[in-house]
Amino acid sequence: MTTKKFMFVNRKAPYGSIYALESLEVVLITAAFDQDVSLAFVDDGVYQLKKGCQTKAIETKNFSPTYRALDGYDIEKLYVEKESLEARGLTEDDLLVDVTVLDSQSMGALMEEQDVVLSF
Amino acid sequence: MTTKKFMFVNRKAPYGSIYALESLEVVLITAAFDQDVSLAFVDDGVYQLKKGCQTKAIETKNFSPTYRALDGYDIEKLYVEKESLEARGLTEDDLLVDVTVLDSQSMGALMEEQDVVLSF
Amino acid sequence: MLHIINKSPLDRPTLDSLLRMGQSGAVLLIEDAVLAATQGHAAAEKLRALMTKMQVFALAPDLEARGVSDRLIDGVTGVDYGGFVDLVAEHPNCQSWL
Amino acid sequence: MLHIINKSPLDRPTLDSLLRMGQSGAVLLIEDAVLAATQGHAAAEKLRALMTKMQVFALAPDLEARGVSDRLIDGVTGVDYGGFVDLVAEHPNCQSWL
Amino acid sequence: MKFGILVNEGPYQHQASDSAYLFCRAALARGHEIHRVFFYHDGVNNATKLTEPPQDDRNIVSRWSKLAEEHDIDLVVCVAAALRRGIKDENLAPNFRISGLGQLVETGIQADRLVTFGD
Amino acid sequence: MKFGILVNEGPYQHQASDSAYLFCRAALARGHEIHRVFFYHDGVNNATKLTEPPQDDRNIVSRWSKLAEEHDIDLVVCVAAALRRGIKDENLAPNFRISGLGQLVETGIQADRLVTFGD
Repeated sequence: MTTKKFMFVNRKAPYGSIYALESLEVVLITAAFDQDVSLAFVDDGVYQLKKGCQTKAIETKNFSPTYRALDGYDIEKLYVEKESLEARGLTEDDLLVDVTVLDSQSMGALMEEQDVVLSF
Repeated sequence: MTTKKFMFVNRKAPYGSIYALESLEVVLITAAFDQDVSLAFVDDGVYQLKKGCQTKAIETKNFSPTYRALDGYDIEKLYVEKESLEARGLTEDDLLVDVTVLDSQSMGALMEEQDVVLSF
Repeated sequence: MLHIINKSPLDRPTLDSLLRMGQSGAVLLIEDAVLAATQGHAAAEKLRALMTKMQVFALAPDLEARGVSDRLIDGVTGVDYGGFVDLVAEHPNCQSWL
Repeated sequence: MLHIINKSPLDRPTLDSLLRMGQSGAVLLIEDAVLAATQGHAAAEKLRALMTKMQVFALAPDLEARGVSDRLIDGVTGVDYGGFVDLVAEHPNCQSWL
Repeated sequence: MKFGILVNEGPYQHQASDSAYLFCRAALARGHEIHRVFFYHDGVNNATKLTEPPQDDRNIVSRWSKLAEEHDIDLVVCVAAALRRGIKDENLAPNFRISGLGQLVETGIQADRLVTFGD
Repeated sequence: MKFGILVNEGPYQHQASDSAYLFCRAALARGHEIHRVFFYHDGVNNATKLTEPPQDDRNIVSRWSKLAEEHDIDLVVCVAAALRRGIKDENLAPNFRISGLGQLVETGIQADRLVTFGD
């Protein structure tokens, strides 16, 4: 089967809406199809990777552990926009997985290289 | 029946979503219950009153005429925030009905006086 | 009046709208809006400006869900859902800025 | 790359995100995003900045629906749905900034 | 105190329905009354009995039905919004009823506070 | 050229489904092929046959069914998203089918372009 470059652009905070959770489901399936998968976290999407999320009091499933499991599916290309982190007072240490931090220009250049860009 | 002050705060552009249309439906019913009805148009909500909307090419019902009909239901308190108009390059002449233009402070003061505020 | 804001200040303009129009009373940040009340966040200055005229609260369960409970800025009070109910009851009217 | 934006620049930050990250190619404004391309609008300056690196298009049916067809700023090209299809076909890839 | 609740978004996609539910439960726990929960716009999608979420997730629809059962709460789905979105008696979950927008206005009049949850 | 289409929002509430439909029709008019339309998130709500919009409004659901009929387009509803939101075979509109997310990935691979419509 053809291999294409798929990028998932995550721009929304988790738990306020379902996009982050359902994005993860597509990411896992795309990897199962042996495609070249990248995840980009920009704007409020960077909060999806924040350590220490506890959803007990909102009685919603905590899907943070799934980001930790991505590695096991050979999904290792996680990119975070530097400017988005900074605007939110976050640093790499606040994130629950290893990521590559890129400046806006580099993130944009990476997007241009993709065959398929899905934004959730 | 008790008469309460109902204000409908419209903050969203028309046609990109259904809120403006469904807001109008509640407004008409509220007037039918003989309540004190006010409509506030702020932020992108001011576009709901823009003259000259033509929805033929997007094949969606044009509900602009309903704003013109409000008068017939004795709904006459239409308030538009001045700052919202200005930020969008609009003036009172661009609007399809007579409104009262208020500055932000006056609009906020009017909101405080309400019994029920519905935001769509 | 109790003003309820539920969206991130970097995703929607509701906090700005409230800053312009809000008069007095209190603001409760719920859902993604709680992110505004975290240290180092670009909206923290706006929140401080808001505090000069209103009391500011943030819903603790939503802070916890987003992993930011330990970063609440000074002057913002965390409340649980019971506190949310009390805030609505204590104010003569309320408005959700949607 | 064709960048598609569908939200009002005074309601969502996608135009700002594109300004930061967008490299080249074209931008198509659809749905409420077409409001950005109107004379006197607060976002018009941002759109002009964008034009220094990308071509900017706006979907005419959406301009008409919002009553702003006659206010399109210079340098923005109106296209119909057929033109939307052509833009997608002409560019090697596309991205909807949701 | 008597609360009216307005829910403008469907289940799962946005947090609105979750927040509204948790608010109602907390209000009841405080001894307040929930006069009515009105579902408008996509909020009508909270009333489909066909929903079947994953086992490790909450069932938003049945949670509303159960709350209504236990506390005798009036769950009203707007008929016009529901027809647009395919919610009818045949797929309506228990303890919801379909009625007109007048029910929303009535809650606005009769409740001491009307609290809106949306997007 | 072969287009894949992704629709992330339900009918009426947001313009996404309208925009996607008009895009498909224009693409077909230009002689392109629509490889598949995939409905994800609240987009699955486009597939309920119970919808009954006012007579002066468009019927978004039946419009999709008809387009699929006339141009042999594959309309696929994500099964996991559909179960959460109460879309099942019993209320599925004609010419839609329920399947897995693999169908979305496959369209991404096989189509020349994948265009997303959402909120």
